[in-house]
Amino acid sequence: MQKIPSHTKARHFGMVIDVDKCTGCASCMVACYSENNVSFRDEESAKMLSLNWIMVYKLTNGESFPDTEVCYLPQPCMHCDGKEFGKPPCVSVCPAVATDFDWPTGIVSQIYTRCFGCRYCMAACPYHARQFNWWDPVWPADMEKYLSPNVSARTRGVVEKCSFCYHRFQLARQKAYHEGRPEEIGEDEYQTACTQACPSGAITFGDLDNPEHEVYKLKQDRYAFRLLERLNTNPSVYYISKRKWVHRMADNYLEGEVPAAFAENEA
Amino acid sequence: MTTSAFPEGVKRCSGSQFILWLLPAFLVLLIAAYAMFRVWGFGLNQTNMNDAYGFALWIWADLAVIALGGGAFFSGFLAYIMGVKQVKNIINFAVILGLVCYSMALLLLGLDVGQPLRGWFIFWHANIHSMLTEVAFCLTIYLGVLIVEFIPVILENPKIQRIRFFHHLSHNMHEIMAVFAATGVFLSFFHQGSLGGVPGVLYGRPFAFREGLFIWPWTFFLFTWSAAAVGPLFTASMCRLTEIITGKRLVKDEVYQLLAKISGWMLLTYIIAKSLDTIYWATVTAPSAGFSLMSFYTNNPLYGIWILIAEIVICGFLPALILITQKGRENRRLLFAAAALAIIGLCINRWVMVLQTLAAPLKPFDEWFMYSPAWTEVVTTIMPVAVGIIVISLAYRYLPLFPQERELNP
Amino acid sequence: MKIDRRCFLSLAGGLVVGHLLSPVPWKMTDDIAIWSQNWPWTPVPEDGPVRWKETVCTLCPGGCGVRVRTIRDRVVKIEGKEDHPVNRGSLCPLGYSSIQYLYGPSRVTTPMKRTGERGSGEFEPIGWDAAITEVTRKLGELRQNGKSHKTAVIAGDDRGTVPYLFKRFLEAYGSPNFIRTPSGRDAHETAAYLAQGKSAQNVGFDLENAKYILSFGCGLLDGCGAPGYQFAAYSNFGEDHKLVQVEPRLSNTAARAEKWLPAKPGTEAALALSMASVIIDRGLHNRNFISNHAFGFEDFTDDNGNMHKGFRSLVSEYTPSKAAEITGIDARRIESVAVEFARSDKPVAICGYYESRNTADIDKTLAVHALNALVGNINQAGGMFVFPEPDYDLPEVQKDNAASAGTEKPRADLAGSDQYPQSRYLLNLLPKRILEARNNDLPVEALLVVDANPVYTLEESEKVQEAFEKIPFIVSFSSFMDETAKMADIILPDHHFLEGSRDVPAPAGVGMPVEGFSVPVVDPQYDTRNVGDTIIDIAQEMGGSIGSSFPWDDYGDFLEKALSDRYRDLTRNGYIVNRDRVSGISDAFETDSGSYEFYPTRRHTADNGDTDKLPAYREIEIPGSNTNNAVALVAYQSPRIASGAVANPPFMTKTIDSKTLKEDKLFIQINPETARNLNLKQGDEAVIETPAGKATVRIDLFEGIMPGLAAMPAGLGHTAYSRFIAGKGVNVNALLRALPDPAYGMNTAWGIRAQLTKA
Amino acid sequence: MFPFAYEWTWYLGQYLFMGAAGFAISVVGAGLTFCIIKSIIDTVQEDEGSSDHH
Repeated sequence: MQKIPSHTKARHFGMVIDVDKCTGCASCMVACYSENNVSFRDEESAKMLSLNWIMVYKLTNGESFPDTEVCYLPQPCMHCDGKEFGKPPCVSVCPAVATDFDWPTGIVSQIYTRCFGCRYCMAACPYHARQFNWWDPVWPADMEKYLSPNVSARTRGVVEKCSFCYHRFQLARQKAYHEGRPEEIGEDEYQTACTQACPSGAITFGDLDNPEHEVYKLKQDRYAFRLLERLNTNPSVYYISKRKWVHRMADNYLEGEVPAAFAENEA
Repeated sequence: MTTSAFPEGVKRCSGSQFILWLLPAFLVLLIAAYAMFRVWGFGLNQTNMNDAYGFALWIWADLAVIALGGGAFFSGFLAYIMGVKQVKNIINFAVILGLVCYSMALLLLGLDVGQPLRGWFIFWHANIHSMLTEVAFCLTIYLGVLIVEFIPVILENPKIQRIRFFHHLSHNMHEIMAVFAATGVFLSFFHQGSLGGVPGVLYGRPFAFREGLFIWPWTFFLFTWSAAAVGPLFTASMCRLTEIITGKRLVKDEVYQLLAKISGWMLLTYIIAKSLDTIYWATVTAPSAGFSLMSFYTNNPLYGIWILIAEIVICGFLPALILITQKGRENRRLLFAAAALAIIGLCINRWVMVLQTLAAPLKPFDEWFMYSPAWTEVVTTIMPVAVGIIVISLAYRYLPLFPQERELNP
Repeated sequence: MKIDRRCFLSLAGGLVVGHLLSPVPWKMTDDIAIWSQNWPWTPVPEDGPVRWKETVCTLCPGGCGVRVRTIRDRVVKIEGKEDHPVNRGSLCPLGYSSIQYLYGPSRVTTPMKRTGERGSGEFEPIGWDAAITEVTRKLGELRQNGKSHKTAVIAGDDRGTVPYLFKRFLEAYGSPNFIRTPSGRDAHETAAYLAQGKSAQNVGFDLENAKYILSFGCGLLDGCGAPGYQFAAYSNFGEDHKLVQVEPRLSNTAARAEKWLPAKPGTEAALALSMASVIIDRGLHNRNFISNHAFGFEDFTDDNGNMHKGFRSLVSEYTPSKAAEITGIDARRIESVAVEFARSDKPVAICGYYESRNTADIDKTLAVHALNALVGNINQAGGMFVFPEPDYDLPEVQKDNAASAGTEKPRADLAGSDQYPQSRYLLNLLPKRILEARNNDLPVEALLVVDANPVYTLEESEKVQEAFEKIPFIVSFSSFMDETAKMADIILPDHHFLEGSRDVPAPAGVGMPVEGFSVPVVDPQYDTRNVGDTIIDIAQEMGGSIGSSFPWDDYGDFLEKALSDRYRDLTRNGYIVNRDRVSGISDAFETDSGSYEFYPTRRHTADNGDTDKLPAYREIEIPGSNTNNAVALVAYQSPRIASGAVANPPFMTKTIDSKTLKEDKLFIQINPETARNLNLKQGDEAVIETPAGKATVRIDLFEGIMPGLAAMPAGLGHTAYSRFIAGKGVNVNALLRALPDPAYGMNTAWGIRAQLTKA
Repeated sequence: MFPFAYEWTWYLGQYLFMGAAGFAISVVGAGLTFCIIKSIIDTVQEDEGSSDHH
């Protein structure tokens, strides 16, 4: 739990996902598998045994035909800031510091070689963003050839999760360094694979604290919200939807409570 | 003349009968060993755990077994620190029970981690903010303390006593047992608590999350308190069970009654505290995250409000009230019925704090996650019972566990 | 000193304690942990210089530009190409997972010859030379016996140089039977021929520039047509863009649409005509277009003095209230959408490019095209285009007598026959013809299959399989061990698209005349050969006039000559947009009237008589009986499930949720109301039985589907490929049955009646 | 656990935690050592005190 070193530029990477725009096509999921060497098996429908760093959930408003509405909610790791900044629910519980909050980027890391598979972090994460390698990964018949050297393949018995494609950040930082502009990384230079893959432009990624970045503006949208915000996990992933029922689907409300974005209208 | 391997002045059954008695336990052990081979060999896919149930039967078993094994620390506390003489008549048994419980808990933990070969990272790369680190440290050290506490009992075997060094060693260790016991109590207090802290700190899990004192959630104290209350009852119950099986009186009723009285008051205070905690959680903590009490107890096939009533009323207040009344204690059946209820209550508590915590849906579009353990999990969870039978049988046969046995069985 | 037991034990104990106190245990523990982090069976991908290469994906007809990340000789990632005009950076899940097909257990790694029973999947490797000799010998035999016309080619596409080579081969060899697999294109091509007189051309919709997209059941965001193009258009939607989806099920497209009109299936024509009536009633149609470029809008008298009803009179019958009755859509909604559509700056109406349903409702398509004509958006930015296919400047085919005689013979699939004179390809009729033929008079005795998987994609798969079993000689050119390849006698595996060159003509439905070019980004991984090379080799080995019709060194040489002046640009940029081929409104029509024919005079009708040629709503009686527990089974497309010739790769199957597929059982979606009537609950197992087949499925209750319907995803239930693909769910095509249009022979069934009972 | 472990940082919690753990181990260790040494002494003294033990 280091504080940020003085010579590094502070960033706070995060995502804004427009739920009203997401078509549920799952390009983000597949792009992520491919980018991050996520393994697969022949049986994948039991989602609680399946490795998905980003999962696209289908939400319905529950109204009957033909007033039904459907939205899709892509959910990566939320890279929570935590109740107390720098202490996401999963980080403080990890007994072996195998997952950590990276102060210079706000990214929650996962060190596969350090993790010994106690799964306490999974119990701590309310989003099911973390997955365990129940099996040894197998890439049949030459498929090992498509693995990227930028992300290490995981072994059986460790927890893995979305890293906001941290290796891309490292590559961008290296490039910037070699080009003589250390710490100057453009918004375009570091984008996650899912953001880049989203064919409908529903995902935006960048530095939440940098006013020049798109996400900085988007997160202030009147209809922006976060998933399970009331648990005080302070996620770095924001969502936008103009639909009230989607807001209701994103957090828990007692009878009579109204999602914040709609509280004014109701009053 | 050869010295008998049995403690002085007691009768023991024949060797063949003894082996026959142990056979079923060994059979269980064998199956469990096979299950362990499967799990360590092929990985945790051999269980029914999944990403929703990263913690499952084994973690529950750990929590329950350690809490019940807590009889060792609380009896030790009573015997060596508070100087309650009567408790010394059962302390050896409590220690050995604790030893079985703790070693089995560690074994199950070793089985439960995905990369057992890296298990020691918890010490090497310790994150001291993690309740699990605290558990691991205290548990391991306390297991050491239990062994140290158990050594003199082993040394009291007549054959070993013949070796002068061991004779002196057992004597000397008895002399300073209070030091070990005090250390054990200190360690045990923390790890019983940190086991409670394990679910209590999960602020992403509103079913388990509790506010608290400094870094400790209320569950930290509740777990310690409940283990202290129910642990001795478990020791007493197991002792009574040994009596029934051996057909001998081993401990005087007054010892049982004393333990029951202390436990009864501990249980009563605990269950009052637990009720207050539940009320605060149900009315303040959980609603602040948008959950009503009933949202944790509806829309699923298992976890109804009955479980809360069972835990607090039927297995909490009821046994507590029985145990604090003299009449209740003096009726042996009632006493042990109450003890059984209290033990069940404790197990329910540990179950819900682990399993229901994970089962309850958080995202409104999630559904309840249900789980049933695989045979590998079940058999390894039964394994501590088999090991307990074997270890206690051996100890009872060869070691002077019960100072009152000779007197009670002339 | 006497070594007794005690001494020995002390020594052993001493050794143990000694070791424990030494660094040995620490070192061991550390080593063990390091070993656990470097298990030899966990791959460590080799690093190396990264090179990005660009090409075009051909796994579906979409033709998206991709950029490929390679490290040394390995392909590690595929992404959408930002500056490709079709997809502008976007890419569908199939494209992203295409690396899983480059490597992996589904590839046919070398030419194969069948050794076991047909369909058993037992093959032995056979060298390229032997394989080609075997094919030429067999084809030569047929030709010698005067049965060259009994050779057929089934191809996934009829545009581009590879289909061209096959067509050319058949022409020189002497067979009329080049058959394209059925798809939504059939209806659009027919409609373009009828209303605009454009034969065999590509109909495209300029979604990129359209502001109001009125889609009659086209799964724009569900993976139909050219998904990359449609997604790219959708991603640029602003506040002033609108998408209206007509569909009985809340598909992904419907869910993202501004308005969802859940019309009863099969009634889309009535809806479109009713909207036309509203537009005409309110005078919102494009008067300029109607007066200058339209024929048959008003009633007219033909040269023979017969009175004919015009489009205006026809649609006046389709009042919104009548359409409401037919379609189940509120009359006011019909009106408001029609008005919005007509008033929009750039409206476009589009219908059914669904690949999986293989249906071609000509009335509906004509009605939808008519809506476009009404607002005058034919060949206008943001409107509907008809593009000529790319042409190749090549020497004439040399035909000997046998070839001339063979090509003159009637087609095996009845397309172009007296019964279906205006149809080009009718693959859906072929299996039945084969099954009904006597063994000595089979319409097809040798079959070449390229870029297609008819055994899987055609309706009534079981029948298709039976028919294929009767064909004496089948050659597959598939890169993958698909269902059809599994039925083949010889497999001559093509490269994966990342390994070979190929031109990729304008994808179906794309609103621009783009031509792409895919180039190899990696060396061939296995002993495969570009299908272009293979067919040239076969032709040359056959010799004679066939050989001399193929005067090229290889496919590369052919490409260079065929694409002539476009070749350089194509190979350099990876694509060209043939803007010069876009005709304006002036030469948009090649009809006799030289106008858009609202009244398609050329339209062939079943009795070939005076039946009204105008588009109309004609109720389609789908196959199956209407019993108590009957539902109408429809197929639906999902962007997460590849339903075309190429199966869902493991990555895509991984994205499927557990309410679509669980424990290899497929879920069908039904409305809770339907479920109540049938006494079914969420997750129940049920048996669905249609006249075509029967399957066990599970029930998923979905409010967003019209009561009475049951929707099943297309693209699952494969029986070939690998264990990662086969055996997952049910192939919906196996449960469907085609219903041929009486005049065109194409399948018009939008679904099938099925009995749904609790298992 | 030890300062030479990767990414080690110093902070108060570490001192408290490791201090407590170390203390407990020390107490148990010291107690055990004391018992063993005292027993050895006892045994030796016993041997010297009575000669009938061989």
